[in-house]
Amino acid sequence: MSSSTSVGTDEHPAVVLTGITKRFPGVVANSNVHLTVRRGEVHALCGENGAGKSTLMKILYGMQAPDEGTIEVNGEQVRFRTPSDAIKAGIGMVHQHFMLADNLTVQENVVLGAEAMHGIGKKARARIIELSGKTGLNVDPGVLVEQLGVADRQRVEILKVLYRGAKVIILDEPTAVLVPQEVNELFETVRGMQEQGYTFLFISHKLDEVRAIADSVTVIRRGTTVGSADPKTVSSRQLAEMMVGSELPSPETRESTVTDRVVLDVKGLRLMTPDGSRPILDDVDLVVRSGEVVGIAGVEGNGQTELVEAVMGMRKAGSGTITLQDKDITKLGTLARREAGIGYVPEDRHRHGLLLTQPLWYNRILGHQTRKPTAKGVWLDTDGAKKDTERIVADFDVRTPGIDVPAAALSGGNQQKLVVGRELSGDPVLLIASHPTRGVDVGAQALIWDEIKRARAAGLAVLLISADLDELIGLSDTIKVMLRGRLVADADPNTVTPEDLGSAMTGAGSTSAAVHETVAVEEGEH
Amino acid sequence: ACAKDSGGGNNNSSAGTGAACEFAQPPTAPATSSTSAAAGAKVDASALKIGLAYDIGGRGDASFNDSAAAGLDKAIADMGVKKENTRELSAAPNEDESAKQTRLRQLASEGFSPIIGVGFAYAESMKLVAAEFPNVKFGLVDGSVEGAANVTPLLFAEQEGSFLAGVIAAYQSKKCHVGFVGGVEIPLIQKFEAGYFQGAQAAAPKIKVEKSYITPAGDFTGFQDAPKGLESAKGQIEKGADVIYQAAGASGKGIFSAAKQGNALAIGVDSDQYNQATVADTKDVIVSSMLKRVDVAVYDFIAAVAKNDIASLPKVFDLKVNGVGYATSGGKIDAKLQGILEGYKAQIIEGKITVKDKP
Amino acid sequence: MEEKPHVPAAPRKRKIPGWAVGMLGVAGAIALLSITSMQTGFPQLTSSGTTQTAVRLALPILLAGLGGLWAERAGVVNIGLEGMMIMGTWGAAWAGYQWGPWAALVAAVVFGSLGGLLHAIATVTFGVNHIVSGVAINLLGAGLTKYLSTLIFLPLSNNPRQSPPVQPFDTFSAAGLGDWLGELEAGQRLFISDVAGILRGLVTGVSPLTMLAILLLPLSYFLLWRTRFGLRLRSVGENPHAADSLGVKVYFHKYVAVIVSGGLAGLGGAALVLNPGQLSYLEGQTGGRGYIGLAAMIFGNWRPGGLLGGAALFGYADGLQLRSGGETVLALVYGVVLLLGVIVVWQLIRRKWFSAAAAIVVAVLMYLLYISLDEIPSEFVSYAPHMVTLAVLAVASQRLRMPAADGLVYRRG
Amino acid sequence: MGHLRGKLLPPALAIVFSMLLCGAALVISGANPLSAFGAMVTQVGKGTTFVDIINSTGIYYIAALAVAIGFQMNLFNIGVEGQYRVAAVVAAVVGGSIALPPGIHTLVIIIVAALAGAAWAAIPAILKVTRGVNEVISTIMMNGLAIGLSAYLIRRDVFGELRGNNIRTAEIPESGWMPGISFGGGGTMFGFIFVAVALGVGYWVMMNRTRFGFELRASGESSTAASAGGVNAKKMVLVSMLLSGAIAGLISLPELLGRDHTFSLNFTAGIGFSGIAIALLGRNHPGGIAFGALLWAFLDKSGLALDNVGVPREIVTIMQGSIVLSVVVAYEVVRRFELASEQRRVGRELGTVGGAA
Ligand SMILES: Nc1ncnc2c1ncn2[C@@H]1O[C@H](COP(=O)(O)OP(=O)(O)OP(=O)(O)O)[C@@H](O)[C@H]1O
Ligand SMILES: Nc1ncnc2c1ncn2[C@@H]1O[C@H](COP(=O)(O)OP(=O)(O)OP(=O)(O)O)[C@@H](O)[C@H]1O
Ligand SMILES: [Mg+2]
Ligand SMILES: [Mg+2]
Repeated sequence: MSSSTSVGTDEHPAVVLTGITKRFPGVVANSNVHLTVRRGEVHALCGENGAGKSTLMKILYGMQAPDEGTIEVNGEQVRFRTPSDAIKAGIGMVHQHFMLADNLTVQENVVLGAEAMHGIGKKARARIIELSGKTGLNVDPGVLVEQLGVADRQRVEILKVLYRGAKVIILDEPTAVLVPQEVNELFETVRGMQEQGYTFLFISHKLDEVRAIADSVTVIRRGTTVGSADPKTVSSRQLAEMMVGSELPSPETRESTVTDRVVLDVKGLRLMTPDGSRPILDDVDLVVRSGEVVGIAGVEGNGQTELVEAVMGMRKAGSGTITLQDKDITKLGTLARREAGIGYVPEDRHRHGLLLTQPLWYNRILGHQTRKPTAKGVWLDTDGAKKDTERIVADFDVRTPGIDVPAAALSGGNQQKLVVGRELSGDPVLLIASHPTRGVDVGAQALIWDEIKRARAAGLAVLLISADLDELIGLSDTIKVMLRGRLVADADPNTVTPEDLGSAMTGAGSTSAAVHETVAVEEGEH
Repeated sequence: ACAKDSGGGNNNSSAGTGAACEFAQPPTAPATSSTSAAAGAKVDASALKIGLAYDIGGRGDASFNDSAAAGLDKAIADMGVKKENTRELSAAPNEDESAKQTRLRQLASEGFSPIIGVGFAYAESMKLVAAEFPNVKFGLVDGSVEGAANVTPLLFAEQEGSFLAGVIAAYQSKKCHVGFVGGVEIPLIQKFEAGYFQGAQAAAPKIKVEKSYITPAGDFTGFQDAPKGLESAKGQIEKGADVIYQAAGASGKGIFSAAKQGNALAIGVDSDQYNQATVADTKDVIVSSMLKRVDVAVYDFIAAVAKNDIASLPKVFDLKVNGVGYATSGGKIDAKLQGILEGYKAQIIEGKITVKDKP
Repeated sequence: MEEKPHVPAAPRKRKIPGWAVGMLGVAGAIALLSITSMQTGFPQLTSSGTTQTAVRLALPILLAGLGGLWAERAGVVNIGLEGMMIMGTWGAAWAGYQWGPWAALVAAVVFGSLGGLLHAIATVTFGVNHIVSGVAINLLGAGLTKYLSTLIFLPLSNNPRQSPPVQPFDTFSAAGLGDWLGELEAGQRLFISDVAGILRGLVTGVSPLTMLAILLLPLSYFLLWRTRFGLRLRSVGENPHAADSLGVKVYFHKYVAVIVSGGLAGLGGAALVLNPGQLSYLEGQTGGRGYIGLAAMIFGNWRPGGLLGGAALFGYADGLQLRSGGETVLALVYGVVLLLGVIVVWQLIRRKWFSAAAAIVVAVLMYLLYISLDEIPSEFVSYAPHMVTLAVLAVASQRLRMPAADGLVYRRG
Repeated sequence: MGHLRGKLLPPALAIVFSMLLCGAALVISGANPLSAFGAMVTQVGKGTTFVDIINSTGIYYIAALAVAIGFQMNLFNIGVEGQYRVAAVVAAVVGGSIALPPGIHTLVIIIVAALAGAAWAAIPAILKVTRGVNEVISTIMMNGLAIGLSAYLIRRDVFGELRGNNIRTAEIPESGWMPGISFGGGGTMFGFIFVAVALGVGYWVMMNRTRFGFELRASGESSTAASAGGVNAKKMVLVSMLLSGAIAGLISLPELLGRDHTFSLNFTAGIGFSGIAIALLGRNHPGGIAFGALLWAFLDKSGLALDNVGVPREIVTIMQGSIVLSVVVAYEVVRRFELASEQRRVGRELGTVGGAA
């Protein structure tokens, strides 16, 4: 643990947190946390889901008041009542979940709260365009945020911080939604700014990234700082073990379980934008076999979401057929498809996966409201649902005080485990998993991977969408690259590298032998 | 060139054209007019405990509830009824039957008799409560209860009074074009409409008569929406009508102001509205009012109960007993027109003219 | 629909700016009415009298709707507009009979704001469900004013339900212009006479309150969309967490918005009290106009220009039926047939066969209705505004977009 | 125990608070609040008031259930007011024009009323599902049209007949009535009250024990999660709106079948709006709604006694408004209080030893 070493030196650390404690009903999120961040460094914060990282950062940013403890910025003790106080002290924060108003323009989102700097008109616009370059944001400031993809939204978030002239920048899991190229671009930005004297607090569950970018690492476990590490020397495995406080299971070796029994067969799937101007999905053909994991790689916004939702029946396909185990399900609704044996781990668990204010067992019923063990005919079987929820909580190591707490009370990783557990119940034949481990810590990640592999070995077909290319390569038996609504290339997971995949995804073409183009990619306006 | 509009209506030249009516030959006026109903010896009603159950609005509504209240006040003044022996309750908007029943029952069980329900809305509840209290005397304004011996209906021939209002309108119109604005299209108000149409046409067979209602049956806001009354009347004035008869409760105020703004005339309803404080600013357009003497009916009923002579009450308070009539305040009805009106009145009383009570 | 002021649209990238679309729409609507009025022979459809009526009837609805707009842009659903409007009527009458119409306006705003303040305390500070609080305020507004009237107005007016008379505003007319337009209107020439009639209605007999309301609309637009205060206020309605994370005082802005909302609704109440035909408080005089204002605001997609359209549509249809009765409303049916004809052509161009077919069927049905009836039964004529509103909603494409955090309770942390 | 306290304490606090508020208002206006409240309480034992309260509770209960079904999935059905009006007039017309054996006749009237209410609700439902029309606007508009339709149907040249100065539909023959329970001088309790109770039980079972209730609640909580879980959002809008309308159609039946036997100008309006307040007061829970309906009915009926002691009856409306508001505020205050004490408890128990759940 880094102690207060600044005494006597002429230069104060950028930030010193001392003895921070924060309690929530039923949980102590931070307990006696100490943290020192030197000026000009990139300081990484690691820890399991729910370890208290975000909470600590929210305290530093003035969004939550600590129950105990003090904050020093540049050697001066401060007390932040609101984020404005923190912003005035030169602290900026990019939140784990987007803090953007969809129905406002990029410009409005950026200048909000900082109107005093350049007004809300032309001058502000000029300043935003000037700063946009730094973040790689390439859109007109007058565009509504709802029209942006996640990567651009992330850039807008960073833009907001830059616009306010923050010197200490908190990045809470900024890379969770980015592809490697974008991550690299972000890191270049960070390094460039670091040289200009900016200080960064960086949170990520991707430990390779942490080691690549950080100058020092602090590990938090169950609300307290358990130590620090030197990113130059520590291995990811060691870091992970510090985080969970025990040894990690060793990765099992890959062995193919692919059979030749076709489970999902998509033919000629097309889908147009609501105004009918251009296709979102263009002639997609896809086959997933029993025991096979088919991974779809692609930059966000190239049609992966729509593909999944079309297969789930949440969007009406324009043309084409979808067959599940020789049964044409093109015309069926979502419920009928689920009953036919599709499990679905949605990309946004809050929007599509959970009823946040309802208890865990009630959430168990969602999607299974017509099936055993949660229903008997038109009647719900609440006892069955509760019993089966207990099973999921035990099998999937969902950390919860009980199955009667509302889903909102769980940390994100634990919510995810619950969703995965639910979707693997009832013996599905096909699992559609969209970013199944997004923002989930290493322990939970390993557990979710194990469960998917186990089910695959038992014959489950899996359609996997992930922005985490390591995950995609590690889990998939086949990888397909999606670009502008088309499946443009196949990649061999045994040989392909994330970098190759990344360039195929952006349409730059790949020279690697592991990627075969299946469709000639015309140079578009992308 | 923005100018302040002066008080009188200079901004609405009435659209339609027309000349004064060609009148039918009016009947000749009788020598003497009929006698007042409430004549006779002084009655002592000091022993009575009188309860009044008003309809929505209650005392002070400047309409028929108030008229009923005036009857009670007169009884207090003339017949020695003690103020503390009276109780007045009023209905609330949107209340159900049981509230009306409770109101009547409260009065009955506390020994009030007679009990007067003001408004036909009390008909059903009075039927029930009267049966529970056979010794209590009930009076029901604007309604009747079949087969209940202790309920006295206090009904009016609004159509007869409205007939005369129609005659007045025809004679006051410069363009032989008049209008009627009703508050809510219910049978009671349709009686006004029917009589008015018949009267106007009797006086001037070629007259044009507009009619409109502010709201249909069931939406009683038409009785209290003066702005809409104003617009409705303005529409009629725009079409060319220059005398408007209103039976629209508190919305009438708007109709008077429309008349004032549109250089038209208006005829009031129920009480002598020329003398009513709430519409004092527009009194100069009020040529007359159709009088519906709820006060007389209430007073006579109390007197009859005191004398224990209910049978003497008229079945219907009509022109003959001065239960309905017209007001001459404001001096716009000259002697000639008054003579014509008395002529029609005599014919109605004699039965030579029967006035329809449905349009 | 009536003339719209120059209200720019969202700062969204579009080829045609929003105000131009609005003007086109207005021109289209006038053209449609003009043709209808010629074909059916009812000049009342576009007469200056009808226009004036429409303005008078739309005014309270517009002000209530504007109140709703302020609150909902800050994320607070205001179903309590009716109650705040009632408070406004009482306040206007109470001050108006003593100190004249300007005092009436001030008092109406103050009383309405008190309702708004209560709503803000309940929904913002105590996190009460917005609809619960709104419903409670409607009850409280009605109860409180009745109670106060019994205490204060009864001794003066002898009527517990009505206040003493209130001094009216003087009204103003553009005399020369009005006469010239009057000549044009009387000329009965297609389109020109119609436009003249509508314009003449708009410049004749205008009260200061009407001018104030018409000013408040662009003013609200300016404040909400062109100032930093407005940006903050709207951000609170879109994503309070984001706003909070940038140091915007969420509670403060919600409070301001809801209090202003109440004040505007109160002003709507004053418009009823100061209506030339009323000039007093009368129990029940709001008659559900607060709800209609809310509907007009939703109809207008939570935007001032749209709200004006919604209020004007309602006021126009109401004015038409009140002034001219069933035949003219039937003429409107003819107008709808024409409109559907335009839609059919449009859908055919866009190759939307199904929509075109549906429009044809409806158009034929409406036409049959038009030729088979002489007059719509009076019972339905009164609800012409309701039917017109439903019809427009059913035909118009629904790209309504309410503020994303509208109605959600925000708790810090 | 804490659980129960959290549920019962707030309403109790709210009622006390509202009484204090209204008491203060009464004192200011020079009346004696004690005699006013006393008169209201003693009124319950007088005449038929007790039975009237029960009857009224049943009617409000049905109305609030109709509203609550919409609320459960964030559908704001302001149209209950219009739906029950249309249902009442249609049921009265049909009931008065057919001759059937007792029992069956009544049943037919009930079914007709439910269908009519559902049909009237179907218009905004269909507009919402096919055209995306906001149900708040469309139901407000439909309420107006409902008055127009009922006025048209009771025209003398349509189905109406004149009764003195009143106008009404043909009287339903006795075979169509629903007998009540007579308490002699104490009044007659509507037989339909039992139907209301059954509806409440059915509502509870449906919401908590059936797939449909699950889908309804899921849609209300998160339409996106529900649709990913296989709930057809459009179908749910349609079905819940129709169900809400069908129940709304029953609102006027206690009076129609048990007392009035006809639809006339004396029709009791405004119950739909009260239903909104009561559903919210009862937090959409069948038990809470029953409590709210009882309270509402008590204030309504006992409030009639205020006239006798010379207190303005408007105080009742003020009390209703302030109770609605203070109940919810009280729930919030109690919730915050319990949260704070929970936080202190956790703090004590866990001290500074970390233990994220
Ligand atoms: N507003 C809140 N109310 C109650 N509990 C909260 C709240 N915010 C966080 N918690 C709890 O505090 C704990 C720490 O949460 P925090 O968000 O800081 O974790 P984290 O380290 O950021 O996790 P992750 O890696 O999932 O982002 C969790 O158990 C969480 O459930
Ligand atoms: N008891 C609670 N009551 C209310 N809100 C809570 C509670 N617990 C957690 N939350 C909210 O839910 C969020 C989930 O907690 P946490 O931060 O641990 O996970 P996450 O950040 O959502 O997910 P992930 O780590 O997967 O990105 C918290 O940020 C907090 O806002
Ligand atoms: Mg976090
Ligand atoms: Mg988290």
